[in-house]
Amino acid sequence: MTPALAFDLLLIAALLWSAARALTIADVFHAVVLFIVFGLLMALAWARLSAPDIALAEAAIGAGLTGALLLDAIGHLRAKRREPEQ
Amino acid sequence: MSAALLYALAGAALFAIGLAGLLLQPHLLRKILAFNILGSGAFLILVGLGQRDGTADPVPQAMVLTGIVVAIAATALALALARQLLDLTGQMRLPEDRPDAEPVDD
Amino acid sequence: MKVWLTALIALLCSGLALALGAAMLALPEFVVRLPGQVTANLVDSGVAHPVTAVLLNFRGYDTLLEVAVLLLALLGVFALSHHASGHAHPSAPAHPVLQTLAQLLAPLMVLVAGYLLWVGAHAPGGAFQAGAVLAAAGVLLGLAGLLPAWAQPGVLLRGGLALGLLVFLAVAVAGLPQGELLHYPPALAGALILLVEAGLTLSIGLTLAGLYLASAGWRQ
Amino acid sequence: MIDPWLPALVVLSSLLPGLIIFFLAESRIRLRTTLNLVGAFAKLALIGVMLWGVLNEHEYVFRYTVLPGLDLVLRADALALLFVSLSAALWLFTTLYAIGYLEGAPNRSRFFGFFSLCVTATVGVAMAGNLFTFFLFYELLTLATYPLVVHRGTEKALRAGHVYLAYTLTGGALLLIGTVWLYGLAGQVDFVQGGSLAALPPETAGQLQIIFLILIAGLGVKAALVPLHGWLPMAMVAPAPVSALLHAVAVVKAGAFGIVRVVYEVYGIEFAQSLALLLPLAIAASITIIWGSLRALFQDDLKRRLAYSTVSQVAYIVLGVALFGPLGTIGGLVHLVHQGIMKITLFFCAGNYAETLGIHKVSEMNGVGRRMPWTTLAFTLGAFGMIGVPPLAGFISKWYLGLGALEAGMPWVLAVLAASSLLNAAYFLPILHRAWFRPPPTAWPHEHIPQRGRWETAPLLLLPPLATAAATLVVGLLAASDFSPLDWAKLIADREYLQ
Amino acid sequence: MTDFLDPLPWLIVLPLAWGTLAFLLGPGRGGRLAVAAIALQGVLALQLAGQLIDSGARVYAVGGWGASLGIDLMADGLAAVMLLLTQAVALPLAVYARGYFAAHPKGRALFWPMTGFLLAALNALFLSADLFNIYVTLELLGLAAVGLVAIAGGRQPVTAAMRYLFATLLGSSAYLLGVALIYGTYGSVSLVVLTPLIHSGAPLAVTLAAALMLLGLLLKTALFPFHFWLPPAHGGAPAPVSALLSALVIKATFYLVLRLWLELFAPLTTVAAAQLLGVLGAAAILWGSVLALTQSRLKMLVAYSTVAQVGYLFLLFPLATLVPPDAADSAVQGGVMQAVAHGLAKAAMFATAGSMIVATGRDDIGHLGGIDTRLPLTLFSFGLAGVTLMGLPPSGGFSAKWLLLSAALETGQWWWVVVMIVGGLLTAAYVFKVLRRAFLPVAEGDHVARVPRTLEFSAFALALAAILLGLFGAPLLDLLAIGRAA
Repeated sequence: MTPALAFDLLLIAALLWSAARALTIADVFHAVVLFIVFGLLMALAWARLSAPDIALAEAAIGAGLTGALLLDAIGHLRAKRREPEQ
Repeated sequence: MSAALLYALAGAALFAIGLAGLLLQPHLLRKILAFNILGSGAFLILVGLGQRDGTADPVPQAMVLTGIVVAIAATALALALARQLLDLTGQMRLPEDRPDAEPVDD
Repeated sequence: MKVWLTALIALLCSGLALALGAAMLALPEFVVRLPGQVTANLVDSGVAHPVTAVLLNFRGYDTLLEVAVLLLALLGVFALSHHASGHAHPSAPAHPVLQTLAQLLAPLMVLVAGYLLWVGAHAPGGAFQAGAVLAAAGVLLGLAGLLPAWAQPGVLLRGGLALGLLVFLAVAVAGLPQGELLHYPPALAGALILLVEAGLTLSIGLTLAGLYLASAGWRQ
Repeated sequence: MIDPWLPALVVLSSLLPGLIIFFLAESRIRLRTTLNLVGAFAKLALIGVMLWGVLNEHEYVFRYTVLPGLDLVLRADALALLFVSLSAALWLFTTLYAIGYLEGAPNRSRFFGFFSLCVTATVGVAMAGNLFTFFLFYELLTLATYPLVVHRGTEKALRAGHVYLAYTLTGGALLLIGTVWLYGLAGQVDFVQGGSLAALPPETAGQLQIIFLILIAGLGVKAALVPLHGWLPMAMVAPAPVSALLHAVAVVKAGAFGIVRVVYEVYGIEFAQSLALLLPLAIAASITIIWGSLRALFQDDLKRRLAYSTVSQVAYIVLGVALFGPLGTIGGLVHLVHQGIMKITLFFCAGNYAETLGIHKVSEMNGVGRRMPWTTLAFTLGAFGMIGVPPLAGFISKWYLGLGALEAGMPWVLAVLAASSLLNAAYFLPILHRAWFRPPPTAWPHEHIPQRGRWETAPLLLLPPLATAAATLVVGLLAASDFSPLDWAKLIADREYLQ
Repeated sequence: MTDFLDPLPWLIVLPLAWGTLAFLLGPGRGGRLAVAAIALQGVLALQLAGQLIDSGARVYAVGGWGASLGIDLMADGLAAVMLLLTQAVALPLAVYARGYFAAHPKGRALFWPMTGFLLAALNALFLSADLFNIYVTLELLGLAAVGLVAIAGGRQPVTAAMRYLFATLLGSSAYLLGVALIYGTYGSVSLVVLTPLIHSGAPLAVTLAAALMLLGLLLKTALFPFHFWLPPAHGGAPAPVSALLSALVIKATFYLVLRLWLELFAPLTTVAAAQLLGVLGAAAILWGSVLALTQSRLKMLVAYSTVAQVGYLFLLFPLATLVPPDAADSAVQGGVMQAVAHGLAKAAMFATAGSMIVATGRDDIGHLGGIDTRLPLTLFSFGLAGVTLMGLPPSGGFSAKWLLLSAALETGQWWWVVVMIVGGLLTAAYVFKVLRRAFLPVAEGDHVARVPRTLEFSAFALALAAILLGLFGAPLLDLLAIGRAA
């Protein structure tokens, strides 16, 4: 098979893996990290689909901003957990 | 078959994974992740099928750009709700009890 | 959740995936083909980059509504952070390193945003990417506690948030006398689109930053 | 030309006052009374005009298309006017009575508001020109009477209201099904003399029989045909004027009148006969007559006894309808009026006993004739009328029903009539005997209104029953004269059997 | 038609504009602006309806490009009816909301901008003839609705909003996947282009797309068994919001189901599928009514009544699919009439419920005593709305029931007749459950305050409209017929 095809298959495998893990892994923080990875992989996929605009947007928004939001939410969750229950 | 179709198939798989996660995961953050994965799957299918004959198609690409912005908007709102719920109930999952059985506030 | 229910859902989802796959592999030839039409009309669209042309001209109406979606989400986040009990981050004085970093990076990012906006007319890029970069700058400043005064809640900030949508609406309506909603005269198309994109970049940047900062518990 | 608007105006003449009254402050008694009376007299005047017209072969029709193939039709024909004039006249009396009865009671605006709506619905039912219009006002009647039944707001009243709704709404649903089905089969069937279904292809006969059954069941609920009568005795918790209205004019009559319309002007008497629908109807009516009278025998509560008497008396109308032949028709139709006048008298009197002396039970009525001679006189007239003593109103009805039975070749009906008359006597005469010939108790159960000079009770409570009692006598004595209910019923019968 | 004052584009632009301006004005401001603007929208909707009556259905190419490259808007009778309904419901509710939030400031901060966007989304959705553009309007609508549910904060509403958000997002994702499949098959998302292309022999992808899109929309319409999210969301929101959601938002997705079923996917519809929709509708009617009967909170009762009334809408599918045309017509007329009547009546009902809650200070059916003497007009309005829901004449609800019943008998599907009759009786049961309580005297310890006049009269206007619809329904049906023949 051509290297391009091999790369595509690899990328797709990585996509599916990261997606599945993000939803199943025990710790939420790891889940979010995996999701950010997934976002970056998506950006790659878009590049492969000759859609550079989407790749940019996905990297900036999909992975970047969403990731930031999620991480921040986790921080909030942790802070909450640490508080004594009122 | 073209690479685009390959990615469309991957999109189908992602959609299914996301759907399962959205329905099965009780934790709100995971539901939100699942929703994003679900959306990415749909986007891949839109562009992938649109370009299955190998020619780049700006129309679905533009649609997906729109979709991504809509998705981030929805995600932000969902997260805000989840935080609010965390503040009010102390946990990040939907209470399964009958909501109308809950005490009325105000 | 009950095991059998879990199993059932899993089964249904995989079934859906398979059905989708089967359907995709059995597709006939396209009936309509748009890429050709896009390139054919690119001349009149006012921009050279097909995606931008679709996004702001051919299907600009989608984008108009989408900007409203974005603003709406921000409204929702505001509404919630209105009643948020005080569980937000204690906004501690930011770390000096972060502050200097922000001071260095923010202007640079603004430049990058401007470039992306400009290049969007003929190459990948445009209002959304630019807005995202701008938002990153805003978030950085916010975290560093360096947000300028006008970015504090008030009519100025609201104006900035609403600007993009208002400009877009104005341009859309301006087309009515000559033709339909969002009709750009080919001669002016380029300028109008740039105008709209400039407004959008600012508002999208502010909105995205706002989404982060507001939901991150910054009082609005 | 104003003609088409007359029927609509008759409806509005009580609808508008009602709607205005809803929003009047409790204290605006004078304005409220004026509105009520103006409405009542206006209605009577309009009816007078139309009576004259109809007598001269003139018809007043108001038609408005609600949906394609669905017209709202108000028609003032002879039959309609028979019922309309009865309602309008008795409404006037009942309003006066109610004003006296509810003096100082709470929520009077609400009461009189729904009271007017109730009459609006009744005249609407009377002048409905097709099944849809009839159904419309039939349901409005249910909605307008519910608040009157539960007016007292006690648990008992609410329960009664519940039962009342359960029965009447179900009846309405049946009526709706029958109507839709019939419209699907025959298009919109207006009420026309002689009916209009005979033209349908013979293979629809089966369906028509089922539809007839459904319609009669739906109407029988309000007409309180056994076994659909359960709500009527319970509704006795309502204030006396309401009971009077429900029994004499509005609800039960709406049901009976609907049966008249269905038999004569939807199916047509001949066609109904040919479908073999009349005999079952006659049997149902006869059973109701006997059963109602039997139950009445064993009621000590005065109003309940009257209620069961209503059950049996209204069935006379249905019986008359079911007797094939003009004489039976005349008997049924004239009883529609006569029963109304007699029954409302009895309920007024019952109300007077309760309001004046706190008497609710038959066993408490010893010697009441000496304390309240006028009321008791009215009651006596009403009772004799019910029994069918000549020359009172009831006698006329039964006479024609009997003749009708012979004409229709159903002699066994005579037995039914005789038996029910005996039973009537058996449950009325003891009351009269107590009232006139037993010595009064040392103290009345609860004397609300003391003797004031020659007034044994409040004037507004006394005059209406006296008037209606007089009427029972007059319509009986002058039955042969023009414009008497009998004369009018004859007119209708002639027109029904014309073709 | 390209003059500056063409009502069609302005119906979308105007609410977007005033929504944004209301946001610009600041928290809680913009109520007066909203009322004025919505009144103007009403005029525009009437003007558009007039155009349709004069010159038939319209297609409007945004930006002048036209399908498939550009986006088309389309205005036919059905769209016009829904547009009229939307403005007709929104105007009294805006008046109501000003009074309500004056008495109940909780959550007023961003009500007006969100409502502006909500109405824009509705108008845009009704006018859109482009599958992807419809997706965008759906998201705008969904997020606006969720935001409005959460607007007042509090444990129950926020929980409800969260549930609602996931439901609506899942629904629109399924719809989007369907759109992707359609585009992937034909290369276009324009209804105008696609409708002639789809025929009974369409590839699997199209069937799958149809199923996904319809399922997604059913989820958003809260058809049984997808109703789980609706009662808490509609029952927990502030009264004006509940009214908007129950009256309009679920109608929007129903409208799409109807359009797709009758037009785009008509060649793919089967009797079995139609009967299935009917069965779900019947289940909704019975289940929703029974649960409404068991509620102790007034707004939850009204919300469950919505679950039930949505069921009636779906009875039209078995009555309109693969049957003689005249029966199909009266079924569709009945369904649309039901949508309109329920929109008006349910808005009135939620509004009156809100007034009663403001007056008694609690959301409890057990403590409505005295309402009849203190708020007679409100109770009267509630009763009128109830009459429509019960389907008693004369009312829009009755006209709808009549049309559906005749269609059912004409096509010999008597079992739907039974369902409708039983549903009507159950409706009467829960409506009177409220009324009989209101007729009781004030219970000791309770006190019933008066409420602002605007609350009473705006609700009354809605209820009255629902009744008058029964007397003046014919013109509505004529309007509906425009563009339906094709």
